[in-house]
Amino acid sequence: MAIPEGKIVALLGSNGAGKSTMLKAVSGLLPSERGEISDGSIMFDGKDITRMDAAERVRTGLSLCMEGRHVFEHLSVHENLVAGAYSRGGASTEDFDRVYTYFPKLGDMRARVAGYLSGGEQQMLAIGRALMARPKLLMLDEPSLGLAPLLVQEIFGYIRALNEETGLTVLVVEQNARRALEVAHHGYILEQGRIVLEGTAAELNENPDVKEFYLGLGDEGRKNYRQVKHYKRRKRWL
Amino acid sequence: MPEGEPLLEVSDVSLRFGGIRALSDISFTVRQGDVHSVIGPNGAGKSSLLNCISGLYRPQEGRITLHTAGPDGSRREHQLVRARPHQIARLGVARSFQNIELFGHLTVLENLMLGRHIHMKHRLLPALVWFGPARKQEIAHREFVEEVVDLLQLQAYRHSPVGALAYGIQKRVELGRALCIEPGLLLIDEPMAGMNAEEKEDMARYVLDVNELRGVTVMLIEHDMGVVMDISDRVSVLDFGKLIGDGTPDEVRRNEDVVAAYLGADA
Amino acid sequence: MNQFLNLTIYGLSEGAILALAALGFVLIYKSTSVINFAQGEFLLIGGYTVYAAFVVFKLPLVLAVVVGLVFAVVMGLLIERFVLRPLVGESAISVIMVTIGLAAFLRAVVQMIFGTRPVSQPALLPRTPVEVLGTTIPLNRILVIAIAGVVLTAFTLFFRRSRHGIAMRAVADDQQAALTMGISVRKIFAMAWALAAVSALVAGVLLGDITSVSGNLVSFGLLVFPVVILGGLDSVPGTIVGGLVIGLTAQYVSGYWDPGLAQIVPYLVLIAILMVRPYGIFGETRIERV
Amino acid sequence: MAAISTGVYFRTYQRELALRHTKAQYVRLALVVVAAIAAPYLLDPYQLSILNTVLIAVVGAVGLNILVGFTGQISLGQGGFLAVGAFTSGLLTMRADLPAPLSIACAVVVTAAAGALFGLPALRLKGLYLAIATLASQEIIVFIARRWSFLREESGAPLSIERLKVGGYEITREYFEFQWYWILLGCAVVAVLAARNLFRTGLGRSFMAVRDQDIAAAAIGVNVTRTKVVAFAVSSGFVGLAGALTAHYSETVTWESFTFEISILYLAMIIVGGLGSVAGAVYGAFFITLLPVFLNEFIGGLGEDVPWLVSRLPAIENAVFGLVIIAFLLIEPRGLDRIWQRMKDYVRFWPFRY
Amino acid sequence: PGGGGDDAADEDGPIKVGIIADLTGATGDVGTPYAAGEEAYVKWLNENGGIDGREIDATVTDYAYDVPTAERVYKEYVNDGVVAVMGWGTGDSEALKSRVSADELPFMSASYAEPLTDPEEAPYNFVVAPTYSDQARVGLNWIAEDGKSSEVALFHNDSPFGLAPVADAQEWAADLDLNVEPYAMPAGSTNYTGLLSQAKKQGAKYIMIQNVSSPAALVAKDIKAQGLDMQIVCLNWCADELFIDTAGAEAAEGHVLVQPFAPVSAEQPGHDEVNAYLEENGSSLEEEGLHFAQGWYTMHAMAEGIRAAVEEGDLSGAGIKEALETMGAIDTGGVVGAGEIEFSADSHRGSTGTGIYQVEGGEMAPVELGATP
Ligand SMILES: Nc1ncnc2c1ncn2[C@@H]1O[C@H](COP(=O)(O)OP(=O)(O)OP(=O)(O)O)[C@@H](O)[C@H]1O
Ligand SMILES: Nc1ncnc2c1ncn2[C@@H]1O[C@H](COP(=O)(O)OP(=O)(O)OP(=O)(O)O)[C@@H](O)[C@H]1O
Ligand SMILES: CC(C)C[C@H](N)C(=O)O
Ligand SMILES: [Mg+2]
Ligand SMILES: [Mg+2]
Repeated sequence: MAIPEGKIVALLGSNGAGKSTMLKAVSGLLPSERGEISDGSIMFDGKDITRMDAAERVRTGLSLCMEGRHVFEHLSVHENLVAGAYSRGGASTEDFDRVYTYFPKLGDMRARVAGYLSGGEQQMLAIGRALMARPKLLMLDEPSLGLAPLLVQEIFGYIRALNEETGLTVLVVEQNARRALEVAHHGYILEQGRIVLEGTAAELNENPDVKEFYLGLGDEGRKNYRQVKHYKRRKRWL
Repeated sequence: MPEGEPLLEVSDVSLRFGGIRALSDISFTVRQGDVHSVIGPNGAGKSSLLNCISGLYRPQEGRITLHTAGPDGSRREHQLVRARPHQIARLGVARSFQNIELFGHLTVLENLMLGRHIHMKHRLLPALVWFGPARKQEIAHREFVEEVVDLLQLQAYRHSPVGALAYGIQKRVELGRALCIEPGLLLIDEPMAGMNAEEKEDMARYVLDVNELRGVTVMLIEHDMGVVMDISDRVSVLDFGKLIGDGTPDEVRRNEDVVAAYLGADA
Repeated sequence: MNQFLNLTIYGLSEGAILALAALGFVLIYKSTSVINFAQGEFLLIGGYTVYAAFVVFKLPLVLAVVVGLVFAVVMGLLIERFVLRPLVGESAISVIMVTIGLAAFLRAVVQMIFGTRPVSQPALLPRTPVEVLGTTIPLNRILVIAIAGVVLTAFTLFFRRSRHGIAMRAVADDQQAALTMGISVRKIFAMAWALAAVSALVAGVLLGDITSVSGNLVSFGLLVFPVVILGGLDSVPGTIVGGLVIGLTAQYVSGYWDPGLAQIVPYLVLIAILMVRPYGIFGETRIERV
Repeated sequence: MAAISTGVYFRTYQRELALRHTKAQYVRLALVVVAAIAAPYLLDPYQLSILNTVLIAVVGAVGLNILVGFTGQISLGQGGFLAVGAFTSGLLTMRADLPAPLSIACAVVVTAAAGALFGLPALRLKGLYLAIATLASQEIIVFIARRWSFLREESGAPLSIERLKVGGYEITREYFEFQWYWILLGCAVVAVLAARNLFRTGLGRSFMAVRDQDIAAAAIGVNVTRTKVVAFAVSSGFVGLAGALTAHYSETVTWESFTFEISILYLAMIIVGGLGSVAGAVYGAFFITLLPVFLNEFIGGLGEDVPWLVSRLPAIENAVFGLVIIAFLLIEPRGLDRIWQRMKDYVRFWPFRY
Repeated sequence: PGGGGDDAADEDGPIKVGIIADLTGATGDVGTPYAAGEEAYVKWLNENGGIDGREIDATVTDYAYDVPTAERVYKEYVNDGVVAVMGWGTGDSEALKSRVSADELPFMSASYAEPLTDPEEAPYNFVVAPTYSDQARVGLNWIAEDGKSSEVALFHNDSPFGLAPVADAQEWAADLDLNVEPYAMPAGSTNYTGLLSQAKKQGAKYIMIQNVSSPAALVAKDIKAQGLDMQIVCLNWCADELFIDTAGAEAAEGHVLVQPFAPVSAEQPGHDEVNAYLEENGSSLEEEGLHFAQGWYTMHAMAEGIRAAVEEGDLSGAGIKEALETMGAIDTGGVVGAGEIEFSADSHRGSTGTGIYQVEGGEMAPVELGATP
């Protein structure tokens, strides 16, 4: 799989497909879970980073915003952001301001301890923190998890804007396929650890399987959840 | 209790954390047999509200009243505000959590059996001896648990430690554990977060089945408006700890405050 | 009054050393969530390295202390690299056990090399009796308070002022997330262990000087527990307050009441405080949100 | 044997809830039983005496594991509770003339009560804060035992206890270890079975629920307060039994046998054996009790002719003890129980590894 | 299976003796030279023809001052068929007391607690030196004579060892019109200012110490540092060169040491043998200290008992006991007590004489030798 510079790439797949594992492999987190890459290599910016350790990868410009928030619970919102800029040796006020303008809510809560924020607030913080590293490639693992619809819209707006304004490359893993494919240029679909489908966002949007399983669209448009009477019609590309 | 009767009454509940007002003067009623959704922007106080109902937070003001039917069919009232969480669970209020709080080292079966905790007797001596009452009880409750396993299609995972299961499966186990309580009122906090459309359909189906077949009243927090609007009988909307809307899905969808604060233009 | 002053200065000097010993413990806990049961042994090793450099190898005192510091850093790094790092991500209690094994090992190594007799080391700090407000006190007790004070302040400032302080706390909260911030968990761990060994070395040398360089230095290790719990496991200022409280109460109880009781009084104080403040005086409340 | 590798099926819940399912499990059980019966006939009295201490440790370790491994409440107060059991049983036998079995039973109850009492801080304290509070209870109990002259003979010597009599059956000097072996084996087996049973039932599960997630436990109806206190009591009951057995077996009780080091050793047993596993506690009790004995045997015999080495052997032994513990946890942080599971899996799936 | 070992080994094989020693534990500082002395004596004896041509086979096992370990080691010795056991601490000697008599194994430990001298109570325990109580009595006599004050503070180790002489000392003091107040010295203390200030309040000019050297030295340092007018009277285990070394000659100056075993500086004839042996092995008694000689002569006493038993033709525990009780005085060349050790069937108090020394210029200068209460 390849992520072209300056583009937004979406990675879709059902629960347990291995999406998060994929991102962890790219950002070098597997050793910390006693996992390892058994085969293959990862190239970034023309360099082979397969053997590089996680901290170094961040310094070369890879930043991951992990699934499940992972904010530093005992640090305040502000300190979380400071930690986010650690790899750059410190942050300027400009960086903070940028995050606080994207997420005004965080601005109001600078001094609060992150562990007590609501789920969605933590999610905002996690994304803001990842931005503090000023990455070249930002990887987001389910950024919309637990966010209100309005906010999801906004976040994807920012992603788009960041991408257009600063040329930031983004790899986003999402369950909210509709939103993801709206902003992405390109998409991959992962099932049981394999890439089973890829294409431009537009192609994927038209694929009938994607429509049914990821976009929740039946043949005759969007289905009503109340009407679904059966569990699982097992799929699919395997 | 007959359909449509008030089951849970929340009146004038306020909750503060230091200077932060998480909930202010919330009042609404959940009726028997409904799927009652709570929506609102992040940090609006939805989870805090559930925590108040299940006794994990203690609101500074207000009352939360639960109605149950006694053995002879008479109505009973219970105040939940001063009750401890386990006492509330014993009244048949079960819940799942936003961030999945399963017993990570235990297997799926053990997690579900723990859902049966309030229906079991826990005496030390028989437990140490095992043969006799303890074993009989285990087997009896195991039968109930197997029904839940079937309903939620967890057969394949019975003996897997839940900590290692995929996120979606864990969500299902958590729902299962709550069902094992045989609740009258089921509180679920974002059960579909992190799922794709297909999995959401399944989850919606489970919730509806529980509600329709078993007559369990459900209180649901969810950010996917498609799901909420489709399956709810009633929707309450919170923003900044205040109730800004309460009604049927259609009424709520038309409420301008709600659209501005939460839904956004295209929902 | 005389007696009170006397007890107070002894209590303070001991409290100051306790605070130093506890500081190392807290640094390790703060960043790696490891409970280091070998903290007393770190003191022991600190005391004996400087003894070896100063008395056995006859280096000038300043040089001996430098050698000791280098040795402490190296030991801290080695322990982190070969004992703790392989256990990153394992349950805290397995790691606790490892430090217990480490304690047995370190203590035995010191016995192997230096035997079980106390060794004699000339006074490092002058013991001249000085007259303070009508009571006689050896000068070294006062110097100990000063030295420990300087070292403690230096450490506190380091953690307040530098971003490493935040990085350490971040690592303690969530190692994976810290990695994604480009914080090298290994380096933070290594730093914590090395600094802990250094503060223990200072404590061990001071303690060895006011008592004697002997196996007894480890018994201070156990007292570190009430100190850190009292102050709050993860608080640097907490160690100072905890150290002084324990040092002083033990001294007053043994001076005014029953010296035998002085041994368990730290624990009684501890329980009393925990009942009011379950996370110690300055400890961070563990966040339990659902 | 093909059936084993394809899986195990149960037709009734009852069968599934049994402790053993496969033929291999029954074979292993039979081997253990044979070994246990043969041991006293094969071992000399000294070896048997070590085995006896191991059996007492098994009871204590199983008890501690109930609290630490299964309920997640770290305790550094094991030594104190052993002391409570030992002194209670000793005093009741010697001063109140109760028959030994009765005083042992009382010791179990008294220690359970003491455990519940000293466990009260657990309602407010968590994790290490609790651990250190239990360390405090250890220090306080030992302090009382040391200071209270009632717990000593009039001469000031440690309390001595008469040789065990159970009804008409009396331990004889000649067959001391042999007879004790059967008694202790019985106690250990009962303790192990009782603990395993406990964790097949709802009560035991509620302990584990409190360990894994106490808020969720409360939300499903577990009374967390009560559960913690009960866990402390049950665990201490086992520990009290171990203490009482120590008293009668060594025929003397002194606080010097119940110091902080003992607490640490017991903690080592359950960690090295495997937290939250009854079998693990048993393995750990064997391992930690036997390790110094073997080290003494092997290292003690080394370097007879190198005087420098000889004088340092005891220190070397201690160093090796520390190293072995470290090495162990580096290789398998989850303990012997885990190693054993992995060995079984390896054999079961052989020759298809992975 | 069976309890106890078969006592008499074959007729001319080595005679087994077990030594329970503290080499790495809380009292390892004095336990190490003591055990080395015992072991050295056995070597020396074997080199010099053994007992009636038979060697003594002595095993030393470290028990780190831990009672349960002592019990285990003891059982191992019983199983190996030793004929006698050399012990160490008060706690373990008392814990093993009834077992020892049931197994009929003579037991000599380095604990000189008074109850162990009573054959009714402890028929197989033999105490070679004046008891802790006797040492305290001698010390009190000296204090009474010195007469600077009638208040005495007794600082003692907080264990059975430390407590051993307390009650007897108080009783004895009453007869001398002295008042003894006991104070427990908590293990691992890093100063004894608290105790000293209590002693000061009591008005004590004398601090009697029943503990090992390091804490005693700490007391000396504290006294000096605070310029207190107090005199230490150390009993046996802290009355040694180590006390002077650790405290420093200056701080130790003038304090009194009640020591039943003659220090090297006292140059007793008994020292020659020991010194000769040590010098052959590249060391000296000067280096090893008086506890080495203490171990040596304790072992010597046991060996003499064994020798007598062999001569009587009954090399069993009971035989050795019998021999020790009836053989008369054992000569120690002036090293132990008043020079001789003697037991009888109704007293296992081996000697009563003890030396009193005073620290002068970093040396133990004799004040009185062979003092008895
Ligand atoms: N540390 C680990 N040890 C063992 N198995 C793991 C580990 N991490 C992940 N797995 C397994 O690898 C598979 C892929 O998991 P992954 O988290 O990548 O899924 P995902 O596609 O991100 O799913 P979701 O949408 O639920 O986040 C799952 O079956 C999971 O159980
Ligand atoms: N224990 C607590 N201590 C302090 N503040 C808290 C605590 N619990 C919640 N809050 C605060 O109360 C507010 C409401 O939080 P709550 O979790 O109820 O939001 P929510 O509606 O569930 O949001 P989301 O949709 O993001 O989960 C938030 O601002 C949160 O920071
Ligand atoms: C050195 C001493 C503390 C040991 C001593 N033999 C005792 O009686 O215990
Ligand atoms: Mg994922
Ligand atoms: Mg929420």
